[in-house]
Amino acid sequence: MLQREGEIRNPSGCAVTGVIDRSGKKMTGESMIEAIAVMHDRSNGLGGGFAGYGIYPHYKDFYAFHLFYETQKAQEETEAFIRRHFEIVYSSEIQTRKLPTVKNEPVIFRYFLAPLPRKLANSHLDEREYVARCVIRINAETTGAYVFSSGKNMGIFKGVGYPEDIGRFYRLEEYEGYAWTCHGRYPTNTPGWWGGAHPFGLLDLSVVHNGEISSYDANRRYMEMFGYRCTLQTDTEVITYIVDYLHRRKGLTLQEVSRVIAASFWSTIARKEEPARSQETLLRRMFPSLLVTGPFSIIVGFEGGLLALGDRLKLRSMVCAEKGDKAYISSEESAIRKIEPSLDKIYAPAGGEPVIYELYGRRS
Amino acid sequence: MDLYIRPDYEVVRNTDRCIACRVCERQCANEVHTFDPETGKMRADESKCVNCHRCVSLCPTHALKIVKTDNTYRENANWSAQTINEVYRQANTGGVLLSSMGNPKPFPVFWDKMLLNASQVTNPPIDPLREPMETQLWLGKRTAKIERDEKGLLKDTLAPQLKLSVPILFSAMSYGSISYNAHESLARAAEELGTYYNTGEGGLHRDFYRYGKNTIVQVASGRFGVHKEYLETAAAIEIKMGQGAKPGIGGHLPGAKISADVSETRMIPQGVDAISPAPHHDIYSIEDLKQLVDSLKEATEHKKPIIVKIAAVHNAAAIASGIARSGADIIAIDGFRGGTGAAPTRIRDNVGIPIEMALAQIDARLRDEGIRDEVSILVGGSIRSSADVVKAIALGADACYIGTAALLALGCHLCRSCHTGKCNWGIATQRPDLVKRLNPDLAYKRLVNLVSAWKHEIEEIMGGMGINSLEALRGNRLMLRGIGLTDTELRLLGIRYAGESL
Amino acid sequence: MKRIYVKEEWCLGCHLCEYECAFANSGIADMVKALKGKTIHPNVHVEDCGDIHFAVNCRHCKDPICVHSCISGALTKGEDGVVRIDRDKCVGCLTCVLVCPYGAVLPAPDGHAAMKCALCTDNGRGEPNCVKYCPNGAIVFEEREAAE
Amino acid sequence: MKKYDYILIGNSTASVAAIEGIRSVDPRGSILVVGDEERFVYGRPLISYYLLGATDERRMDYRPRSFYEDNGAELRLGVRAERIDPAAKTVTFADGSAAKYGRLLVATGSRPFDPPMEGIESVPHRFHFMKMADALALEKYLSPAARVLIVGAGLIGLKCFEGIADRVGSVAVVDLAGRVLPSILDETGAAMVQRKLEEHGATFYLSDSVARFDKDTATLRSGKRIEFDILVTAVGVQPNTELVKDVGGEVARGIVTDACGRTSIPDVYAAGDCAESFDIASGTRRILALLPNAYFQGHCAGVNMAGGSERFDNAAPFNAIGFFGMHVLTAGVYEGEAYVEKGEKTYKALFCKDDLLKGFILIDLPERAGVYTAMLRERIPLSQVDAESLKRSPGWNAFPAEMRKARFTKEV
Repeated sequence: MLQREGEIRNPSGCAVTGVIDRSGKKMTGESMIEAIAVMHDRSNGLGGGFAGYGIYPHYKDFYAFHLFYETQKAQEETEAFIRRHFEIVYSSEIQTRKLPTVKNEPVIFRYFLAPLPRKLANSHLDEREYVARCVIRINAETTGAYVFSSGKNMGIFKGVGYPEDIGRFYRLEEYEGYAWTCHGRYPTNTPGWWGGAHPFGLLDLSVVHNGEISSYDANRRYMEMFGYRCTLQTDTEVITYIVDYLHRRKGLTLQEVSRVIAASFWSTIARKEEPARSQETLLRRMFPSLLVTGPFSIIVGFEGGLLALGDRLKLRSMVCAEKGDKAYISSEESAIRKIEPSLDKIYAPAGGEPVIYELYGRRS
Repeated sequence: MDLYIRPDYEVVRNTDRCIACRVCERQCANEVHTFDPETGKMRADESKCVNCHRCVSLCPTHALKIVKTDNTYRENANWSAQTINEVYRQANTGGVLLSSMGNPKPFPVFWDKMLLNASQVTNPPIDPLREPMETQLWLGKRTAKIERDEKGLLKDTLAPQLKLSVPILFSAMSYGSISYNAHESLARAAEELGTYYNTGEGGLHRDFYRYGKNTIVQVASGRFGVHKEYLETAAAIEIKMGQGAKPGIGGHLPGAKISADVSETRMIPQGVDAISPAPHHDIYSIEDLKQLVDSLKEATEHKKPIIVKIAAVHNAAAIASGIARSGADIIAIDGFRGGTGAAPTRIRDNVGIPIEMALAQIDARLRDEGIRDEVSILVGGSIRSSADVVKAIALGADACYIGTAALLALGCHLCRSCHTGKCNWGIATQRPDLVKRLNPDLAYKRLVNLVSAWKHEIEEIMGGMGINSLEALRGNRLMLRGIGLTDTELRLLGIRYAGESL
Repeated sequence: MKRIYVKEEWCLGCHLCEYECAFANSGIADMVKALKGKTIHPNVHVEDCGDIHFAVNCRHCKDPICVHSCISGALTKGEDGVVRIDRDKCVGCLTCVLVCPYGAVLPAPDGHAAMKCALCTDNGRGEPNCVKYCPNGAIVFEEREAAE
Repeated sequence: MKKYDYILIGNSTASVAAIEGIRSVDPRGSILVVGDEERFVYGRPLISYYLLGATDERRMDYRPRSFYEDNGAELRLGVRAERIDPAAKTVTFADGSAAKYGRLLVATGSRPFDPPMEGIESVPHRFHFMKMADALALEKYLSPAARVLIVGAGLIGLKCFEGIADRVGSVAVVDLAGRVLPSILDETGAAMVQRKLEEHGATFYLSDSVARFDKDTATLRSGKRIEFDILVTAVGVQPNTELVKDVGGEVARGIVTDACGRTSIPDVYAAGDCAESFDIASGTRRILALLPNAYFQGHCAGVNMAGGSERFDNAAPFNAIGFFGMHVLTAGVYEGEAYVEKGEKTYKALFCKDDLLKGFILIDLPERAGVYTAMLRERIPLSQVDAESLKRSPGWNAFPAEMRKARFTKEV
């Protein structure tokens, strides 16, 4: 019998793409749907998803949780848990469009939440850590419930199907954000499960990933020392946790995070100028277990920007492009050309070289 | 000739091939071979033979072989010939049976019951001849605060670490138990390979201070040869609490092996047996260990990592947890198949647990407690090949100690007679005429060759897995699958059975 | 030129080199056939002195006194620096044996000539057999600088 | 008149050595070699081996046939040098021609010397035994029935005996001395050699001499009469020193030279059996009429003639001589304390004085004899080595490790 995400490890091949308007101007999800549709053949209909940033301006101070429920009981248990830890500012089922190509959808809910101040104070945790732990706990412990988006002023929309169908299903042409990422999935050994689709998110971090990492269990077992639980057993999940851990909890810059995940070879580091040489050496000495090997190209969405990163051997394709204030990242150039035929600049970043596009004025 | 015990071996000489060159006679320290001038032929007294193969190896016409005798007692599945002979031997002498090298009994070898993964289709294998393949690593604590200087650059807040270019170190073998030339070979090989050798508890000969940056010095219960300069010269200091071949037992170097040089190096009298006690008499508890760790750190200005070596015993995981919290930087675990220069046979063959189980449990335990970064894990005790190294690292080790394999590279034939001090290969002896049989110019290259070969194999295996750095292999247990293992064994090893998918 | 040198600290006195030399120069492909039941007459010999042993071969001197002393022109130093003996010309007077300071030129067993090491250039081995088979690297074949 | 940078008078060992010496310094200078024998250069001591059948005319060549051409030397055979003119630096040859030289080597060798013997002119078949021509002449008369009388039991006479022993009917050897090889053997050694020769048919008349010859009969002083068909006289040799002596050069028993081979005449050198050497064993200046010595002298002279620098200052007598498989190796002088090992068929006598090995006799103990020779030639003090071990057995194991290191770890 086939098992689903979380029961066994599930690597997959995929298409990723992303766009950001660095001036902060909003765009609907439409262009992303068009772009990912071009790379139809990189998916197999077993998963697609999107992340939009700046899409909830009216609730921007609240954590927007998106949940899948498979059973009524799961929803009841989860909502009880949520109520014990958060003030629910607003909740509703997410509006979707019925499509013949998208089947077996679970119940999909959205909540805008604020941590209960007293509970938060008693936890002696930083607010974001408090929220992250709640998310991990629901996902690890509540059968049939899954939090698939938990950031502020951003949202993840995903499911089983081709990504362009998922986009229509979630009516993303109706959302407006300054940045979008999306993902088409080609999982290799499961039928695909809604929770297992990409992007994977924690707080405002979202990750779309194309590849199959060989370091998975080394990364996972290391991350689980710090309270993360890799319930999905997917690459995207562990990469998200690594970025969260290093960036949010350890305070590394995204540049530094990239030097851990896709560290330069020792031989390359030895040829670098100071201080890069000693800084990168130090990062590798501190976090050797967070080196990610095997093919991957990822787009990390975060509040205010996108990070593109490929493995250090560049075993997966990835191109970046710019046109005016807009910047594009994609597995294939064709997806970018589809939505912006005339570009100012297009290039393929070297393996292991991070590309960070941010809103003007923001420094990660 | 013993009335009760017949020789275990027969020296078989093909007289058609023997040219009576007498090399066997000249090369046998046990005086097995003699030339009979009357007949012009060679003779052998096999009661003295330890089956070290020196004569076999050097015979230019391949006229010699040593075979197991087919002289048998009446068949008995319970009382093997060896068991019977051991009873005779003890009845003869009233003494404890002594043995050398590692446990030879047919216990399961779990390395051989684990299979490795390789990439196919979804994830490309990496060709180590075309792409960089990293076997470099650092040993020590990895817990560090993220602190930045005024320019925003990260400060190096790490405790001292050891840099290795391969995940293989030469394990502790003392000068005294092995020869000067063996030590020189290990030291030179460690230097060339960018790794470390370990003095064992025999101190460090003055001549080898120049290899200090590749030397791990041991502080053992006998405190032989320990002084300030010794500690300062080393790259790291290892506190030896136990040894896989003889957990719970101290050491005993016979006076015959204590030459003038050994005596000076160990700071003990010449010709008198050197006894290291079973416990450190200043360590009767984990908090005492912490004090010694702290003392050694203070003595060396916190510049050197401290290793604590223990034998793999039943409670190893909990002990390791205690060590990880003692301030030690590295834990070395020695499995029950590990070698020794001399151990009571019953201890060697019956005490301790396999390194595979100890490693799996210790790694898991330290992760469960969130303190895996407090220490690196070194494992030893019969690491026989690059595949063993890869499996150990995938189980969770940082690097491996090799002892027996290193000695084999030097020419050891595992006759397990080190305790007699008459090693015909010049390794486990202090007799000058035998010591000179090990030419370090050749021997160190053999060690370099061995480790280089293993390094290449590790690179190949890692490349096949799609991994291009050892860091991504460490603890990557999904790369392992068990075969012929029970559910309990799989659970303890933390791996799935062969055929179970990802 | 490359010459044979012995490292006396590593010479074990096993005398294997003598047998390997005798074998190499026997012209017989099988060592047993070449040496069994025979007294060997190697060009190298191991000197023993307690625990000290060292093999002595022809040094192929730059200014070879054996060549200069040869009454028949049988001994020559080739352009490759190898001192060789032409058995055909040698009358076995042993003047070379008398003058070689190393004792490295020896009477041939037949008594009609002298014999000496030619670095295995004359027996098809290609490299000195004593060097190849020394079990402890005590005999080496290499370039070294000249003595004072 | 043609001018040569180097003219070498004589065409034997010393001359060949001189060419090799000259060419080691000066690859181009012109060389003329003149020799009075009409024969390509050969090792003179080989003539007995020739008669013995151990070599032949082809194999006797001392150097390859291309030697002179390869070394750019002009060779004129069958030419005798009559006189030299040191002022004009010319040599005049027997055919009346002359040549100018830059540097001249006199390597004229020696000739047999027979003391006056009564009636010797009545002997029809008498021979010397120094040159190939002598051997070839003698060979013509060898026959299984021939009776040979050899006068002189020195090296020449006895080697002649070995050469002809199996080709003639009988051989008688007469010598004034009381033992064979008196110049190189003590009594013990001489007796062993004598016995060996007697086993091969020699009849010795020692401490005796020929009083009178009468055609095929020699009457000895003792009154004994020896009938013979062939007479070989090997009593003595005389160095050919006239070329130098005639123009006032310093000549004692032989031509006097310094350690560089220079005679007292500017630009004239001498080497070989015509010239003296300083014998370090006896401490005296003497002619060492030995082939190796001729080579060393010739080579040294050649190097110095060509402007190089070489000294030959450790001459000593040493002989390797064999009779019917018995090898007699000797060197130096037999003075001082003797160390003797006498075996049934072997004999070792070492003579030590002033902490030095002064001489030795080795009969049928040839192995590593050169170690003793080195001790002697290099004047290595016995106190620096394990003398007892060395006496028992020649070997470098008797030397201290540092001496071995100096000799064995570098190119020599």
